[in-house]
Amino acid sequence: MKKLTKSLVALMLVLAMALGCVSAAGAEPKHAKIGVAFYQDTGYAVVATKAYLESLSEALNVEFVYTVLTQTDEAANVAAIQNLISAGVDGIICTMDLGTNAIIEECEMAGVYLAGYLCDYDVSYTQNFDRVFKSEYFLGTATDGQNPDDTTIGHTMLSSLLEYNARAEKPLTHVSMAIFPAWAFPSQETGAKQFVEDVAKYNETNDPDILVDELDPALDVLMFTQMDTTYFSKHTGIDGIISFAAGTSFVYPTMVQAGVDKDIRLFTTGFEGGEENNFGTKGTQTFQQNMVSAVESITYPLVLILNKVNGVTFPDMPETAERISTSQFCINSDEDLDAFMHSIYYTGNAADAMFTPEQVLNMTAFGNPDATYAALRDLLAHMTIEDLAK
Amino acid sequence: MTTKTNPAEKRSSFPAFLGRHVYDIAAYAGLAATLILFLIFGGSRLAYNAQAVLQTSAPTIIIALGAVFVYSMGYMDVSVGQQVGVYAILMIMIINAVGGALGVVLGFLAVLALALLCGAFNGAVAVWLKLPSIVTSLFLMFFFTGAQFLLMESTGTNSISVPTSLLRPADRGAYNLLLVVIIVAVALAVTYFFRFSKLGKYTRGIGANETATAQSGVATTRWKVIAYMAFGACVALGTYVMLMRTGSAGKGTGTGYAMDIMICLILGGMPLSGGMKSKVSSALVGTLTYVLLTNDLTTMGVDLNMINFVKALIFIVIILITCRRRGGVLPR
Amino acid sequence: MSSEVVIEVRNMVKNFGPTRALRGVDVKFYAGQIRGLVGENGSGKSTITSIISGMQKATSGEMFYRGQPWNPSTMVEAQEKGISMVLQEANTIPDCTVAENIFAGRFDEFSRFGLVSMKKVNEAAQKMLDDFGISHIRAADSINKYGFEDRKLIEIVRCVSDDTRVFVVDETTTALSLEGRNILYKLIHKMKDEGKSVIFISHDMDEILEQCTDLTVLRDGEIIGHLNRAEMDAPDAVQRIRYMMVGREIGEAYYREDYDTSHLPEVALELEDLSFGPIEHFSLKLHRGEIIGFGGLSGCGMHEIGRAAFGLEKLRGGRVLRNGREITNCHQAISEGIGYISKNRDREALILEASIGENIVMPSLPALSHATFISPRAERDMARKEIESFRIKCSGGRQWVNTLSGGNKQKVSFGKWTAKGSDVLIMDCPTRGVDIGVKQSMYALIAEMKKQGKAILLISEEMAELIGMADRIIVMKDFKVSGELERRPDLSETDMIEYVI
Amino acid sequence: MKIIKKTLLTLLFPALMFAVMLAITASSDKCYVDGQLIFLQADMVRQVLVNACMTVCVALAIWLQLKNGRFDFSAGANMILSAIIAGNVGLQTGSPVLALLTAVAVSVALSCFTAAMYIFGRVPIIISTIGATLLFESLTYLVFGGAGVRAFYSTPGLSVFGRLPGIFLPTCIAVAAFVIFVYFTTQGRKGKILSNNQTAGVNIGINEKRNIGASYIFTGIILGMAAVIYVSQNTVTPQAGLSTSGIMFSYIVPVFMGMFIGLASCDVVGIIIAAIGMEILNYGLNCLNLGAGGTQQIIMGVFVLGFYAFSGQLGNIQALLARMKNRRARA
Repeated sequence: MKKLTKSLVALMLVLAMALGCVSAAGAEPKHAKIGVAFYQDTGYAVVATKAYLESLSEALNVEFVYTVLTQTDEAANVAAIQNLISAGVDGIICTMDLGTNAIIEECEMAGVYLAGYLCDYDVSYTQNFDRVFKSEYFLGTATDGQNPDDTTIGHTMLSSLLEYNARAEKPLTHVSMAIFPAWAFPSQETGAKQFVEDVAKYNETNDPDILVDELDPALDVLMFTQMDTTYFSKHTGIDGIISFAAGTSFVYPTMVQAGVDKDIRLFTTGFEGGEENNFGTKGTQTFQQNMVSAVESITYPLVLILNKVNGVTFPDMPETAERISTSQFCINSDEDLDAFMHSIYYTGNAADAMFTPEQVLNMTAFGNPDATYAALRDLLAHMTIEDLAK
Repeated sequence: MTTKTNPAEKRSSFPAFLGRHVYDIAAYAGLAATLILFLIFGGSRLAYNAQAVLQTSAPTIIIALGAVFVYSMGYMDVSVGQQVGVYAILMIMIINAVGGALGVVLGFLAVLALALLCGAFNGAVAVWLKLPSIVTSLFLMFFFTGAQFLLMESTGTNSISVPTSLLRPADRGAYNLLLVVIIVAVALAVTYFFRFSKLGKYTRGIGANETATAQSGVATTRWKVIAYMAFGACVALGTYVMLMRTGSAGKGTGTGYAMDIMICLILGGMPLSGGMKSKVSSALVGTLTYVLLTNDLTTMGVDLNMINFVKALIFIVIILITCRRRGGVLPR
Repeated sequence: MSSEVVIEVRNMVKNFGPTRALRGVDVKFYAGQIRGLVGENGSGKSTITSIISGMQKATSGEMFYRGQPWNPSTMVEAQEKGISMVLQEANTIPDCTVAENIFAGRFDEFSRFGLVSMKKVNEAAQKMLDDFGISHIRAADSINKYGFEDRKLIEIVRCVSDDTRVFVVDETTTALSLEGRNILYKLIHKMKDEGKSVIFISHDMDEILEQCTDLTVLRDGEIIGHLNRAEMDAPDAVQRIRYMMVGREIGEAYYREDYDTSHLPEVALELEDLSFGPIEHFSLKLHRGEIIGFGGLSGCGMHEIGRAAFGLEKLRGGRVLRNGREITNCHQAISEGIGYISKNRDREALILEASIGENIVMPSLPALSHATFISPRAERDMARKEIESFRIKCSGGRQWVNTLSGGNKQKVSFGKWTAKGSDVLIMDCPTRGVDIGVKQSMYALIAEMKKQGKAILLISEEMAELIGMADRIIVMKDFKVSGELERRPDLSETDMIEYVI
Repeated sequence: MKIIKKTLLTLLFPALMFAVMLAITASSDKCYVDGQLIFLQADMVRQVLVNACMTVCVALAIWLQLKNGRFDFSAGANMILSAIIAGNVGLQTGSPVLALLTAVAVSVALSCFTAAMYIFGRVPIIISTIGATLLFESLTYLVFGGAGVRAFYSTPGLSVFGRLPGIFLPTCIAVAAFVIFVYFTTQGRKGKILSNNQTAGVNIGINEKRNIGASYIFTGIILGMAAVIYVSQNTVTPQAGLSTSGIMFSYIVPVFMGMFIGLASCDVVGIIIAAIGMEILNYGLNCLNLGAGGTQQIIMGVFVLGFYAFSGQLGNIQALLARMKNRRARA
């Protein structure tokens, strides 16, 4: 049912764009140069994003310069941004919220626009809202998944777990969790609480009970370092791990090292490649859930910046910049994986992208007079695995 | 280590001059090249780029200038990066605790004191325990890495900050001017002590032949400590200058400074073995070359994955020219 | 000279940059002779031998070895063909076994498929040692167990074998004590009798005259002349040879001439009941205007006394006093006006990779420094003054010390202390490896210092030097004072030798 | 008798380490799960062995150059680059053996490059190896699209050399390579001589260039083994800014301690023992949840300093003993 409605909405959108196409014909966008600052210099997301952007460059008359930010060194980030500005960019898309105060200052000085993607800008949002989000040069950000304030990942995790239990001959009854520290991903702590509550609810009405080891701050909070093997000695008897933290890099290696990857199922976020070999019913069947945000969500900051560059704006453009949740690909079955493996995220081939250059052009205010912020914003809610499956 | 200047080179014929100054020439040539590229590709935002380069290079230059004393003794310090990190964090903590200009002053003084202490440690402990100085600095590296980690854990966030308005003039012009002034001041001070006072002469002597220097009545231990402390002072100042930029610090603040400084000094033609050929200019020349290079490569739009490759090649070319040792056994 | 020519050198030229070390030398070396080579530093004697034995190549000219054209590319090649050389400076490798030292270059002879059998190596090495009659050295031991003497012998074992036809001894003896020398002398005479050719380089004139069958004198890269045994036995031989070497009349004024052993009453330096290392309860009073000489074998402890007086040794007991103040380290010593010229010039006395100027002013920097500022001009002047007064051969204060000849280097290390104006000078082998010309000027300087009322501790392995210069000679043996001799005209080396051994 | 004493001395360190960690963990309730002490579980033995193997390989590679008087900065970069290439080859061919061979081939090639740059560039070893490091690191971004290797370790068929017992093969090869080179080859012996007196060594006719070449070939072999183990245990991502030296430094402590422990026996044993000891320490720290992060770093630092200080003093003590022996001999 849900699926159906979603797909309907999406269909309507596409139609709207198609119409837009016609009306927008002829509007030649200004040339723009945009800097993209990634959170890491390699990996699927980076390759795919580059491929996607490059595919747009002609239609939108925009060229891209890339750099990479660090998660820990403000000075380095500012330097990287300054170099981008030096390269003469009109706008910058960031995937990291570190040293943002200084960065936004640079942007204001140089008259360069800043926007984010795959990043909740939580520190800026909660601590420096006026400085960052109220700056006329900060245009907003598309979060990687849910915003900390409307987290649903706990629910998602349980539903994936239950879906698995439904089809598995040996359902999981005892799981432990792993999260990143709250300062980096506040939503994960919330998600964890959510999950525990949901399980409690579930246990009231269902058998067999699912036992959840409670979060041990010393052990289960991964400081962006691999989980260590004593984890399994301390969470004895678990048959599943709910890792809100990116499991492929930080949990799975340890599982392999400790030789438990055959006996323990992993529900986690992110997708870094290689999981497909042991996903669902394949290989050791370790991975039962992966979650990623579509790289196409970069369309949001891209469009906002291009509007500014072209000196136009949406009629319904909000006063202050927003951070908006994006829906995620929640891959928790062989079919999902199959669908995912045909997406640009996995193939890195622009042809597999959700939007054609024309469609993107039609999301912009200069490419399509009827385009609205609401429509753009709504897009990001329709980048689910179901949308892919179509 | 250093090549024999044979009498031929003493006659001031031009080739001989070249032969004698090949290091400097190569180093300056490198700087010139990057500078030209900078002017070409700096394009529309030249003024902005200039100040970006200034701000990026300022901390490194200051620390590298201090490092000249240490490197001229033939030693190196791998702990700088982590020191910078910890100092930055401490400074911010103190400023936030005390608040206002007073906080800034106290913070800086506290950090300065700590830096001097580490300098003394680096210099003295190595002598007392008869350790190669690299070991003490390895220890400090491990130690400060840990300290930085624990400090940040205690804050429960990955980045703590103070308003930059506390640390520097809000007006860009004034800020940049301040940077220039600081750099010039430090450069002059270091040049003075390195060229025209006992400190520099002794450190170079220690680098060239410690025994002989000691037997010429130099209390080597004491001067080692002093040299390291001078370095420490520069590290503290450099940290402050770095803070002026972002006003914030975290787990990774300062990462890579130790290596950057080594690379910069090498690019500037500083012999890692120390000795009489050490010179202050290598800090300035090297750092500017390095920073300009990075800036050039971005402005030229060199592919992200290629940048490091290009840098590496340039580095190798320069060292092959500047650090080549003719004749004798292979240099260790 | 009927016996066959082993090596012939024709019109050999060797240039280092602009300096011409050899200017077309022609010389023949015959079988069954011990040929002495003498000449001032830089006269080219070592250059010839090092070219013959493959250490370096000639710029031009040709060599013939047993009739065949000869130009070896490495010392090893030369050694395999039967030409070996031992050098002055230690050439053994620490932390390795004796056997490894002996066969270092030749492991491949004991290996199959690149895998070496140390057992074989050790056996072979031990056999060689035994053949030399130095069985007390065990092949499998670490060389660190053996002293300087034994190491030299090991070096000799390394390069001399039955099929050695030419044996070059380049200033090796300066490093050897008497027993060491005797072993070497026995060896070279044995080789001479076996009809081999020995080339013997030394600064010690007496040694040359005693050991050599023939003598060749060089000066400024040219052969000045040859002397046969008869000429060498002539009464005026020494004067004649010196004349040939220096190219001018040295005159009698070589050592000090006066026999006035008086000195000023003030004690300049007092060693009070020193105990350190193997030395027990050593005491000494050195007065202003006094030269006290220390003699003995290199391992007798006299060098240690010098170091202790300069505050370089850790004392178990007793104290070093200067102007009533105790000296505990060398910085204090220097500030109290004590200067020390180390026996180990290149490693301790001088910074080779630094300019002459930088070396000379180093001890005086505190004096030159006013409110941390040291005026470059002041430095330059001080350096120039010393360079001129010592007539150091150089292009100027900015020339690097490692480009100077031994003699000039030593002048620089003297200059350090005269510039500093030290009143007490501890000289450890000040004329080691220094040629006659320079020696003479240094002796004059020392005598002058005495007149100026400076106090001098002269430690030397050359008895003649001590007899020639010191007011009082203290002879040491096995870290104990074995005898004391007052300065007097008829004092001879034989008087001294009995205390030495 | 002597043998027994030596063995005891050698085994002292890990035994001590074990005892200490046992005491500490036993006294901390963090380390008990439903009543039993996790420090004393089969997992511990496995972890210690697996990690020790990795450590031994890297440590030997570093030590092989260090004992020849050269500190090779590029070892880490070499290992990472070899690991990435070998890993991808392994993934494409599906053969761990082929991966191992590739690792060795690549790493030997890289080592030879470093050596060549040093020999023909005549640049001081530290500087030239830093150059090599920068180059190798930059290459990690250019090979295989800068994606590094991810799925290798997680493919059971491929990662045999990262687990027990497979891991023993590369480790033994590495140790064998080291022992053969250092103790049995002519070049190894010559290397010892060069390291103790370079000039004299060359004067008596050792071909320094050939010697360095040989030593680097063997270093390459050992690093190749390290690389294949590394890629069989971790995802390998491209590195930059000399970060590989960090990876290398994390294995360097056993080198220092190995030198010291080795005094009782020989350096290889020393390093192996030291590695095991260190891993026992690490495992203990993990049990206390101090595995990653600040405390562990600081403890590491103290170890480096402590051991060096101690061995420094030890040098003096030995010298003293030697002097006394000599005097007795003279008397």
